[in-house]
Amino acid sequence: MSPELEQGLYVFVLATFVGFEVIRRVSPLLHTPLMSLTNAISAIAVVGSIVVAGEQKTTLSTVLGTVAVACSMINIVGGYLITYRMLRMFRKSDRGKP
Amino acid sequence: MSPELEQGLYVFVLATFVGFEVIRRVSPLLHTPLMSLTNAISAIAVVGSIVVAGEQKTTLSTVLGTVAVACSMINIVGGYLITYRMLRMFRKSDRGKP
Amino acid sequence: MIERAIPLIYLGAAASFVLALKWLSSVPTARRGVIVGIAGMALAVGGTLLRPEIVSYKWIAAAFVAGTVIGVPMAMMPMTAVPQRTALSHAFGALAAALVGTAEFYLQAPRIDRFTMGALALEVLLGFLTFTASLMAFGKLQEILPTRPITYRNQNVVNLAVLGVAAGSGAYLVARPEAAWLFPVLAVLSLLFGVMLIVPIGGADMPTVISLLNSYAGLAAAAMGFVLDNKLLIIAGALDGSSGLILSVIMCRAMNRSFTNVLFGAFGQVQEGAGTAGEQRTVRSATAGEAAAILQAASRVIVVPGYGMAVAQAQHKVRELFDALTKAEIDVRFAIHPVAGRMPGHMNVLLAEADIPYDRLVEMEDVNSEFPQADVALVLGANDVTNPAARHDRSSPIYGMPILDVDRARTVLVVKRSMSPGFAGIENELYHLDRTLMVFGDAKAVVGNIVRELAGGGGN
Amino acid sequence: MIERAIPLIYLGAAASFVLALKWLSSVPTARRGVIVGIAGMALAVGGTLLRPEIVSYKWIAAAFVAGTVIGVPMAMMPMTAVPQRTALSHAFGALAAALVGTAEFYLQAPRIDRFTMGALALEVLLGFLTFTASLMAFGKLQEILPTRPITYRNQNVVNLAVLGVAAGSGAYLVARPEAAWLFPVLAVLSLLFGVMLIVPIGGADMPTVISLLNSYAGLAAAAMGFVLDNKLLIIAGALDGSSGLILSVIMCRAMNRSFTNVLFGAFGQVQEGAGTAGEQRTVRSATAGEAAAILQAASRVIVVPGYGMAVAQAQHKVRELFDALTKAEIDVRFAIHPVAGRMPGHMNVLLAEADIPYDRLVEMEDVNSEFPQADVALVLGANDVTNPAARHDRSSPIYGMPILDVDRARTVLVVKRSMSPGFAGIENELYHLDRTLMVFGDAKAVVGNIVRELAGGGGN
Amino acid sequence: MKIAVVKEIREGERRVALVPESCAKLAKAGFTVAVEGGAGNGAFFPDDAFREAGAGIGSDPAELLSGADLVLKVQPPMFNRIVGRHEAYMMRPGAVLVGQLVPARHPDAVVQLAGRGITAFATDRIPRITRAQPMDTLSSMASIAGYKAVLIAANLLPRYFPMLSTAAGTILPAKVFVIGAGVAGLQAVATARRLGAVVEATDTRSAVREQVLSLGARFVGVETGESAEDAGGYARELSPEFYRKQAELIAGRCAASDVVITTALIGGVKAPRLVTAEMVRGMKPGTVIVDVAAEGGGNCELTRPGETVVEGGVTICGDDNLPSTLPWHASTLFSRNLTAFVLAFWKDGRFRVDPADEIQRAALVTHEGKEATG
Amino acid sequence: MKIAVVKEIREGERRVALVPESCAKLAKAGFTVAVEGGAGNGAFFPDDAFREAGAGIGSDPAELLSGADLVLKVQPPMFNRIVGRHEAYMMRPGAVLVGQLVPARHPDAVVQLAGRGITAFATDRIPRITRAQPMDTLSSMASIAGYKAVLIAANLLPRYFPMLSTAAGTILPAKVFVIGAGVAGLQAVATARRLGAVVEATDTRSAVREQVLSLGARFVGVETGESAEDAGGYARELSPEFYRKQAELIAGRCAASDVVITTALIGGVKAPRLVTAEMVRGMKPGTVIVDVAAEGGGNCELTRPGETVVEGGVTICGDDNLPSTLPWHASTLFSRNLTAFVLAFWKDGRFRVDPADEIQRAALVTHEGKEATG
Ligand SMILES: NC(=O)c1ccc[n+]([C@@H]2O[C@H](COP(=O)([O-])OP(=O)(O)OC[C@H]3O[C@@H](n4cnc5c(N)ncnc54)[C@H](OP(=O)(O)O)[C@@H]3O)[C@@H](O)[C@H]2O)c1
Ligand SMILES: NC(=O)c1ccc[n+]([C@@H]2O[C@H](COP(=O)([O-])OP(=O)(O)OC[C@H]3O[C@@H](n4cnc5c(N)ncnc54)[C@H](OP(=O)(O)O)[C@@H]3O)[C@@H](O)[C@H]2O)c1
Ligand SMILES: NC(=O)c1ccc[n+]([C@@H]2O[C@H](COP(=O)([O-])OP(=O)(O)OC[C@H]3O[C@@H](n4cnc5c(N)ncnc54)[C@H](O)[C@@H]3O)[C@@H](O)[C@H]2O)c1
Ligand SMILES: NC(=O)c1ccc[n+]([C@@H]2O[C@H](COP(=O)([O-])OP(=O)(O)OC[C@H]3O[C@@H](n4cnc5c(N)ncnc54)[C@H](O)[C@@H]3O)[C@@H](O)[C@H]2O)c1
Repeated sequence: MSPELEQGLYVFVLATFVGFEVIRRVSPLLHTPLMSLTNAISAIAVVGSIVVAGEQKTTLSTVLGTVAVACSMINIVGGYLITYRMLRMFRKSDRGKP
Repeated sequence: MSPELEQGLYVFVLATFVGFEVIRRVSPLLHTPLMSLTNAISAIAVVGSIVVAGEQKTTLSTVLGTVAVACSMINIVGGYLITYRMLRMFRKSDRGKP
Repeated sequence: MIERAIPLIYLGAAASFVLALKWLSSVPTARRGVIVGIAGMALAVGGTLLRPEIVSYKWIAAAFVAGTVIGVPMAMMPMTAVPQRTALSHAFGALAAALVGTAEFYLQAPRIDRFTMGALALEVLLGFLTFTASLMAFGKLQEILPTRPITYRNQNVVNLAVLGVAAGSGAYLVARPEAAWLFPVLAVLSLLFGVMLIVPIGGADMPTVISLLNSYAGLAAAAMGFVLDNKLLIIAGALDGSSGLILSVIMCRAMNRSFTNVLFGAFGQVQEGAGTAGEQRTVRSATAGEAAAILQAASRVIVVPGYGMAVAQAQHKVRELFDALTKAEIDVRFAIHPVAGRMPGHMNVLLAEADIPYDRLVEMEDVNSEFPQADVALVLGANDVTNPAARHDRSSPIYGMPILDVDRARTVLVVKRSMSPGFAGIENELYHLDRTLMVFGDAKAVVGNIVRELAGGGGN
Repeated sequence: MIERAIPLIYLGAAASFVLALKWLSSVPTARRGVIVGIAGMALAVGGTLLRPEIVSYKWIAAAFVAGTVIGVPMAMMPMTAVPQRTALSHAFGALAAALVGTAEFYLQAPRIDRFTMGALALEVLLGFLTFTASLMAFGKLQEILPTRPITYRNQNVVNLAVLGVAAGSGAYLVARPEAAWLFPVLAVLSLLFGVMLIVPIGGADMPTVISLLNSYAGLAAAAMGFVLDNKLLIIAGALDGSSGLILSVIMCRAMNRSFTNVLFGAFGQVQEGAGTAGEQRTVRSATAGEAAAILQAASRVIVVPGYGMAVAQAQHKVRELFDALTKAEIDVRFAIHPVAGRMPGHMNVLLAEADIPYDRLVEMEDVNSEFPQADVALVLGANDVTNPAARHDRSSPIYGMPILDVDRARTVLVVKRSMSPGFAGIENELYHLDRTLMVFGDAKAVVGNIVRELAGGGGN
Repeated sequence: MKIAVVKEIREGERRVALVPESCAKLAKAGFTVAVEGGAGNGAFFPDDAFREAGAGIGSDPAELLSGADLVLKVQPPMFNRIVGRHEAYMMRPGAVLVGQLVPARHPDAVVQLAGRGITAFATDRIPRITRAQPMDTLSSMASIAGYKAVLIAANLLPRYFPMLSTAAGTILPAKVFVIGAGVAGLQAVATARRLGAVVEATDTRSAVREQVLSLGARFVGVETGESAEDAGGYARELSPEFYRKQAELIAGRCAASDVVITTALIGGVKAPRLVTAEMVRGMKPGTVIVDVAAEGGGNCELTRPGETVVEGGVTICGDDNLPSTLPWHASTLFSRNLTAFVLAFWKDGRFRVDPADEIQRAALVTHEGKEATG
Repeated sequence: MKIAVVKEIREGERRVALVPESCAKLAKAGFTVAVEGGAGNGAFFPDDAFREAGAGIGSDPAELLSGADLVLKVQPPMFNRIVGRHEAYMMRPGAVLVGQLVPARHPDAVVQLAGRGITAFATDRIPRITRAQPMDTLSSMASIAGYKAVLIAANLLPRYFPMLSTAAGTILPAKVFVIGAGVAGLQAVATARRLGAVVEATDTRSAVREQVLSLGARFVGVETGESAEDAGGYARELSPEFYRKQAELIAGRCAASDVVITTALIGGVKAPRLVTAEMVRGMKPGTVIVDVAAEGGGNCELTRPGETVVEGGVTICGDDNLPSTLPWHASTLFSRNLTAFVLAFWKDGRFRVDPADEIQRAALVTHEGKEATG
């Protein structure tokens, strides 16, 4: 077993646990914003995309990388913005009560 | 930053999170058994102790290692046994109720 | 020099993501969660930009601008379109992962070790299938595509075959990375499988499916992390993978659907999904948890007690519910139908026992004009007295009886044990309305659960 | 060959520990938690034994036997001695970590890199201090040592100085590992600091302190993990460190003590700990959470309602409490004193309104013989009718009135808003008994909180 | 169309068939309403209130009745001693009469009405269907009877109803046993529970069990394979074997109770004998029986309808007109029931007699000189 | 020591001073108890029950009284028409009498008792301290009076008490107004609430506000700087200004209420006039007033103690012996109170008269031929 794999697996297993534990008891009220947030987080592929786009090793990789960065960016911007908007709504409807 | 440290830190931070999350909402009823269990888990030093005792590099290290193994063992055996006994009590008192 | 800090920056980003999820899962800290999530992403992006491998920022900058220009308006879609938007946004995220995988493959192959190749194949498979599946989900939600499940004979065999071939290509590539011609096969089959996965799933299940696809996208990112030996990617991906999974499980439970049914929906639904589904009279059911969430989000609630509340002796629990909602500054009133229960004043006796203040009871004539303004009508074991057939169905034995117009409220929650009829022995069309959610169970138990959810569900 | 599986075995062990903690934190899964914990430890030990570095098993086997021989009888100590036992067991665990650190130092120094040396210094510091601190805690709990806090002027300055010098030695060693003579200094000062840390903390705080020491021991193990580059150690140590910490925070909260007060107890308590504490008439107060925990652990509860319950109109909340406890199969009865309240039958009116079954009410004559068997007497806004002065204080205006002998229950929980007297205007010595805990607040609010804790505290 | 309401002449009757609130409603619908002066006094509705509601006040019942197209009454028509004529004969042939006639108990009145050619509706025969509930006088009156039965019992009982812990010792709650848990019985159960008594109820119909539990009381019953319900939802007669078992049960419960409330009726009319003199002898001195079924002959052998008697320390209240003891609300509800009935068939300025209608068919007692067959 | 209990001779009095349960207790303590035959009949305690409890049954009250060292009574001694002698004169000098004598209302009896050299204790004068509660007949009787007052009101009211939603429309809950919230008033509040009424109460003492709220009812009061309480916890008289403001308040509340229950007393004895004839005229027809203070003269101007009258549609019940209408429990509680009093001072086979004791000093009315000064 390569050390890379070993390290990776540790981190993966632990992070999976954290994910489970953290979400396990979430209020149903927050399902939708949570989905948007995890959506935004899944755009972490941007890290890989930037490297591929920036390395400029081959044209193919640069093009693919650039497209990937753009795609990730849509995801990031959109995901966070919408989450934020949703949460703001919560507030408003709270205040609007009689 | 050495990669060892980096890897270690990742694992450490994640595991800390997991610990927090898992214990955060524990029922007060289980405080004592939990304490015993974490006590037992802290005997994980046995891993290091065994290696030191088994390598037999110097007399000092072997002696220290052996003592350490014995100490850890006390901790392990005692910790798990008592936790188990405690939980059995829960059961009994449950059944004993009118 | 500065790049030595990158691991620390990544560590910070990873911790931020964990905190973001943690905080977002309870109402009072949710906003903080978003902010720390943004910070984490900023750290991740910033850290990456510092990396020495990057030789030119030109394309990156261009891509940033393009992404933002498309992303912002997408986030401004109306709130009702959130599921669609999420699906679309997913498609982009997954595509990014798949493209990076592709680029890496052509950069490294055939000098690629087995471990890396395995992770890479997984990344590409998950990335592409999530891409098309998300697009399909978007289409169904936006009603560009037909929302009803499309099924055909042996669908499951075909689907499994496609997936099998795709996986097989991946496996072969691991063994012999030089067979580069297999890579496009893998990619295309993955794209195809994504489409086929969604075709047989109905529009109503899409939110759950999206959450699941989220999980897949996360796993793709984690796989990418293994390829690039990047812990941040692994953590964020794993977080996403697990939280997406558990979230879809929770959502299924809240919708009273079995998770496997949705997860393997493509294969499981073939039999039942076929044919008339959609034309049939459907009933939507909800759990106590979902009911609690709906009540929590309301400003005006009208409770309609009936004989079932009496049978369940749920009055004290109803009192607790009243207390909990009132404390949350939600306006709660009780509408008592003249013939609810089995004797004149049956409901009054019970509500008085539970000490519901008299001024919270409203007469039928007065309350009927208020239902359209009510966010929720909570029907507790009442049936005949809420049956709209009394208004229009001349053949119904209760035709002409004045009823409580609960069907005019924005959402109707009906608590009863089953679909059985009430005293008059007739079906109630109320239960088939779009705005109606059935919460099945004994009224005392259900209301008790709702109260518990309201108390604990706040998150802390 | 087999040793290639060791990382996987370790991974399994780490996962087992996480699951163990997770499962142990809720009652229904707790046993499973212990079992998986044992399995994890078996994996860890087994995996380690497979390691190729190990050349001889002789000493290891001997140590195993020795440890088991000592460990088993220790685990058979009576349940009341659990805190002591835990403290002692800790001492051993911490000692092991410290000894391994010492061995490693002498094996590697001075060819030891800075990072390793830092981790090693931390390991040794934490290990030794936890060792002596645990021994001290054991002594205090077992009452071998005086349990009351021992304080002196400038204690905090002295303690900080010792810690400072120890840390300084460690730091110097990191910079110049060849200064091996500093190592014993570090060890001795750590041992010393452990003693000094506990001296000023009172016996009552020991359980919290033990939990905190647990956390330190965990951190020592994690530090060892950094030294040996062993992820399993890091994970288990970090788990232990964080869960021990949060557990002590929770325990503090349940005891209504500030955490910092205990954590920095050594320094903070100097001022107040001194002097007459103990001779004064003290009052112990508890939070609703603690009250809930006490009730949850009980089998028989007798509730004594009084005028305060009526003033607070808490009867419906009391009903909820009754329901919750009954559901947990706890036997709940109500003892109504003949003159409780302000009119004959005042309590009956309210309990009937809340529909408490008549057969749960017990008369004074019958209930008084049952208090000694009751785990908890829960006094809700009653005062005069529970005042033991009526039994023995001839000068008291209520002398001779028959009272409810709540003071004979194992634990007495008194819910009222303040220390003010009741109708008769006299002090109640009940509130100063050792077995009495005051839960201050409006009866309705307090009972409501207890109910909430009972519902949410179950863990899931 | 003219409506007439006269003062009720049955002794002790304090109700009035229409209250001002309903007069106003009917007047608005297009009726002309005339009320006999003082008709509302017993129920605390003064003549002025009727005037304000748009009703005319007449002084001569004969004149009022003869001039009316529609007569509303509480009690069946009877011989008016003051005027010296039978009410049925004061009405004009072809007129419509609506009231709680209970034809099975008043066959004479039915004969008179048929003979006089009057179209008479008995509200007590309105079917117990959901749609007809607003017209259902039996339900509204039975509810009052059940409520009052408990109040009367509580007043006659030499003990407290609720449990009370006092300085002078604990007072145990009264035990109340309700026989027959129809509308009256259920209301009695509810009222006794409100007052803090321990309540048990029994009935022959199986659906009642759940209804009794739904009020938080205990149900005691005889296990039976027989269906105790007829098509109309009323109780029907059962086998002797059943009655024997039931008698045992009732004797036992009665002996243990402080208050017994009996409300059992068969077919809505006839009161079965359920509590025998023997059983009464087995009861504790001080026990109170309120026989709500007194008007139907009484469920207790010792009941004397209309009287309260004490037999061996047991007080037996046989009040045969309990609703009349709550005259204000009884009149109000009765009046609303009649108004609902009248307005339901009031079309194009006319009250339509329509024997094809489910409700009218059931309620029709006499029509065009003949007794209706139902 | 011999205890005698005779049949109460006040008209309508159904209580008995000792019940069998207490006889047994006293007999066990060493007393010899004799009871007049039939004394318990009104409260449903047959002679046999007394016999079983170890009491002797006598037939001649004169004989019983003259032979007793300790006489227990409910009502103050009065002239026995059948025997033709005053009860006080049938007792032997030096004997002890314990009962609810209410000396302020029965000065004649006090004179007779003093003249006859009898040591008399009035249980109504026992201080309201915690320790004395088991002997406190005022509390136990007032509690019954409050409970019964509401039941009587509910029975007289032509309306329902609770709110009910029925097919014939909604019935609004009755509004009950309680004046004076001592023991009787609070029990009335509780009972009316149980029956589902909307309840308001007023009182002059400030502590009462919280007590009324503690029963879930509403308190209405006059804001006042004056202390309304005397040293004994009883209400004292207040300034004319206060009474003017209070009258306004009461008039308003009465006009809006369906039931008014008055229980106000000053010094535990005198009933202030709080509801005037004028106010009664302002009330709705059908309203019911139950004047629990009737025995003290009544809080309502139109109250006729001992009678129920109707004035302008308002029914005013002036029953002056409400506890007697619940004879079984009233006797039981009364008897337990007396027994507690007797046993508290029963030492070494003797009932000790000890004017130094706080309770005895307060309760002592006559001793050694003199009126006690308290
Ligand atoms: N008020 C009167 O005086 C009177 C007298 C006689 C008859 N009625 C008639 O009774 C009816 C009253 O209408 P309603 O709406 O109150 O009652 P309903 O129409 O009889 O419906 C009651 C519903 O409650 C549900 N239920 C029963 N037990 C339950 C439990 N433990 N938990 C949750 N749900 C439970 C039943 O459904 P599930 O079985 O699926 O749970 C049933 O559909 C009218 O038709 C009326 O005409 C009234
Ligand atoms: N039963 C009768 O007929 C009658 C009649 C008159 C007098 N009494 C007398 O009343 C007394 C009755 O004894 P008891 O034990 O019932 O009452 P108590 O001795 O008067 O004590 C009541 C206690 O309740 C607390 N309290 C008040 N409001 C509260 C709230 N909202 N939440 C929580 N606690 C509250 C008060 O303490 P805090 O202020 O600290 O909260 C007070 O100490 C006896 O002395 C009896 O003699 C009885
Ligand atoms: N649909 C509606 O809207 C509506 C309204 C009111 C009543 N109802 C129904 O009408 C029916 C009759 O009700 P009611 O109150 O007029 O009944 P009722 O007055 O005719 O009889 C009273 C009760 O006595 C019981 N009884 C008869 N013989 C008995 C015996 N030997 N022992 C014990 N109990 C005996 C009956 O079962 C009944 O419950 C019921 O089914 C009731 O639910 C329906
Ligand atoms: N310590 C004990 O054990 C105990 C037991 C019972 C009663 N008590 C106390 O004894 C006292 C007297 O109680 P009671 O029931 O015998 O009172 P009571 O019968 O003498 O008077 C009834 C009520 O009428 C009120 N009142 C007088 N004048 C009024 C006016 N003008 N307007 C309105 N209300 C007026 C009084 O304040 C009192 O509350 C109270 O303080 C009570 O709490 C104490």
